[in-house]
Amino acid sequence: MLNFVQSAAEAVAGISDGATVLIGGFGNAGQPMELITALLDGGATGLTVVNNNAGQGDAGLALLIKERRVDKVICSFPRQSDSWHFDAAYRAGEIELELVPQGNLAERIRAAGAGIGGFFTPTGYGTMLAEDRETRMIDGRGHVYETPIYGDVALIKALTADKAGNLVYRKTARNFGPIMAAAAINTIVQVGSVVPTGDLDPENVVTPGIYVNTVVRLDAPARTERERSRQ
Amino acid sequence: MLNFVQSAAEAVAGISDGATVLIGGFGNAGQPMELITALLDGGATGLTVVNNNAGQGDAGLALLIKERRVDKVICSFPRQSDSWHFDAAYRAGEIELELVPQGNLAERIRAAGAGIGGFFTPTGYGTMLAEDRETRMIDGRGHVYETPIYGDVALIKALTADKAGNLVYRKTARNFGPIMAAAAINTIVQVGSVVPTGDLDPENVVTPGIYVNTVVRLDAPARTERERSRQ
Amino acid sequence: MSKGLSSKRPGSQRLGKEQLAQLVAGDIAQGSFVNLGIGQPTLVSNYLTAEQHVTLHTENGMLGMGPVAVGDQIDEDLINAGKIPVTELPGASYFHHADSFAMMRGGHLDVCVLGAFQVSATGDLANWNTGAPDAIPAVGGAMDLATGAKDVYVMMSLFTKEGAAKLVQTCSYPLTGVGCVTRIYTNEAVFLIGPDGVRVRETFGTTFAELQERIGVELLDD
Amino acid sequence: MSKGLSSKRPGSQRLGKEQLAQLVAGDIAQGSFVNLGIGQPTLVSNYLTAEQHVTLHTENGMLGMGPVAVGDQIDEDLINAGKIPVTELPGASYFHHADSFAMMRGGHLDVCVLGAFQVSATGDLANWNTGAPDAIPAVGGAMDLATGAKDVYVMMSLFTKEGAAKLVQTCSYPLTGVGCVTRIYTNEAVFLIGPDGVRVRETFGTTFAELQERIGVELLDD
Repeated sequence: MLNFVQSAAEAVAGISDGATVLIGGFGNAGQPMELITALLDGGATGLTVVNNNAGQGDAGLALLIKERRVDKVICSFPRQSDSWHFDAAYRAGEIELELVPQGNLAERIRAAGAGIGGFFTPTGYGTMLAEDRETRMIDGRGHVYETPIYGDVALIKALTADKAGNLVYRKTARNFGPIMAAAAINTIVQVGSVVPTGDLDPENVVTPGIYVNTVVRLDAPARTERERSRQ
Repeated sequence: MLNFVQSAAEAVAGISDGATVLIGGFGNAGQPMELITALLDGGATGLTVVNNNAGQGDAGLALLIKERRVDKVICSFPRQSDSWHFDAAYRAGEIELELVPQGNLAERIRAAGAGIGGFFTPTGYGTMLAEDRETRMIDGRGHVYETPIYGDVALIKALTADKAGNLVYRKTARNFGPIMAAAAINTIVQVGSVVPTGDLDPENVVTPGIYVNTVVRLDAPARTERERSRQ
Repeated sequence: MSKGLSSKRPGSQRLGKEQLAQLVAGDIAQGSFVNLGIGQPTLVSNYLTAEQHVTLHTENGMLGMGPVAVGDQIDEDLINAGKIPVTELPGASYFHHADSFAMMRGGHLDVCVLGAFQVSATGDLANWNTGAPDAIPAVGGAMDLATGAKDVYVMMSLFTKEGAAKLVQTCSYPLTGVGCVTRIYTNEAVFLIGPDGVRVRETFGTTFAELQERIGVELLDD
Repeated sequence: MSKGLSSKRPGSQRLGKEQLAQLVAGDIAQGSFVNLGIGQPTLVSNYLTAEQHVTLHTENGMLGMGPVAVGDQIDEDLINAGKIPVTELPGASYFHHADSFAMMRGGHLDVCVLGAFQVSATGDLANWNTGAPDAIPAVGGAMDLATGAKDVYVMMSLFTKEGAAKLVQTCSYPLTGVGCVTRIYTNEAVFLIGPDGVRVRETFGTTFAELQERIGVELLDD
């Protein structure tokens, strides 16, 4: 059931300890920073987080990891110049890493939303990321067996929602949002604006409302300022 | 390489005998009738056709089947009140039928375009359509192994193309177009209008030009009249 | 859940198709996303109220489908899965066939209502093929609907014209899906299929005892 | 194919990075769809001409990517795979991550240009992990790019600072993809990898004989 709430804190209130949380965004584009911050403030722990990265700088996911609220990260690119909180947790053996090629990450999330039980892909075949994995030769080409990544919760960011929960995104901020919305039981979205049902052109809806559970409108944040001031 | 041609005949000129032809449309919506008619006129034979149906009435795919130019149909719903040409060919043993649940048909076409070598789906498990198929229990649920459906050619219909080959569709006429465009080596599109590059909003492009090879603009046909007069 | 029709009325009449459609419509929870199969299930849409906020899905690529189009509303590019011209409601969205079936197959539809030739005591559904040797088979989206929706409701007459029960121990017709049906709405009774067996929720113009006598499946009284 | 640089010039100089980028750019066929990896391959975009009509893909969800954004053009929602703000060209389109990687993995990109630690004689690529025991691994889209594009061009220096050849019989670093590289552009030569082996297309500031002496892979003269 779709509901509209007034704050990020309210939006994430139902997230339990031990939940698998899909977090959208690639770089800052599409990153639901306010929802992540609310998750941090809310106290849920023992989380599995699925994101392209493993946190940057001293904000959002990086702080969740710093505070040891994340037991496991499933991502494609944890190592960055400013991924120091992940790096420290990883080297201390206090976080589990499942490293997944980015296309497999996307396709596995898509599979979860689409009811696909598993699939074969050439990506990763013959590499150490496919060690101990089921493989199959298909038309003479090596393939690796990959399984869906389901979320208990998805935290994503979109540009606009209508009152039916339909979403549109902006430029490359679309990235993981649509597939994560479909892969999670409970999809929570922060948007810049909410418009009446009927204001979005049905041809241009990217995420239909069926995939959305909770919407919170947040004023466009002055993000860089905000992140800095948090420290 | 993208090219714009002046007639449906020119558009389909390169289709060879024995080709696998993906044909878009669900009912009349999105059906590239002029391209199918041109394929009929062009003479290619021994075709494998992938479509949701197996031809209706006395036009398009039904005529291709009537003239025994189709060796095999891969579809979900061949039997209709007006599928008499398919029915006759089938009962005469002169056409092969691969019957596929509609969702498997769509997902297999999508897999071909997306580089997926095969996938497991619950649809069809335990039914006669999965007899002699590989199955697997995944999380306690029976799944059937399905393989991609590649096309040598796709014939589809869109509303508008820009000069970069980007496409937008109209309402439920979108149906199989986007996935067939991605699954075929040679994608041929009939459109109602062609606009300058830059006129389509990049947020609303449904089929990016990378999937399109040939575009032909055809005046919106008075289809019903046309079909009747053909007989 | 059912509105306007009290349960266990052995003296009352068997339901007509419209009454049955009304009963199903009343049972659909507020805010549900629903796919109505071709034929009798389509009637359900006539009894959904605005207050229910039910969103209809059509597998040829649309959410937010409105009533059948009439007159000037008819648009060749806007049809339902039965290829009937329909209309669009505010909040609608369009998507391609793979996305549409992903929605269904990924378990996002709350309810799908289908017709049936037979349903088994464990919820197996047979609704696509009579198995006649000369028939040309056609399956469409039936198997995807049967396996994909969270709840599959079947609407059917309880008996064939020859008097054979269509609720059976094991389907003799070719299956559409295994263990997928959760409810059966018939002209004589509503059945709930669960892990413990087939439960009779309510009867129309008959009694539990009469039903049990005529149906070769062990029934549980509600 | 290569423009402005004649082949086999043993007396001429080794190529600098910009010259190498220019060489690669000139080799990309008109109308191609291309993904340029992070780092050195990005330089190629500076030498693509308008007449080439090359469309750039970025795996975070865009076709028709323009040059790096400067000043007022900078938009947090419009970045490339290296998370650098970029611009949008007419004819661009946006799509989600699964659609973007489907485009790559489905074999729709004509060329992808990547850096490398090592390439083997059979086109195996190692470019994501040095195998150092204390390193935190990160793969990003490298494996998808390596296995998905029709042609994978590698740009790299031919030798490490220690003088070891990076074109090797068998990669010692962990693989990114098997048998995927079709061309290697280096400061000293261009190599074509085909079913018959590794062919030297042209050399810069060196000779075929000198190369063969320094590289432990059997080379074919063009």
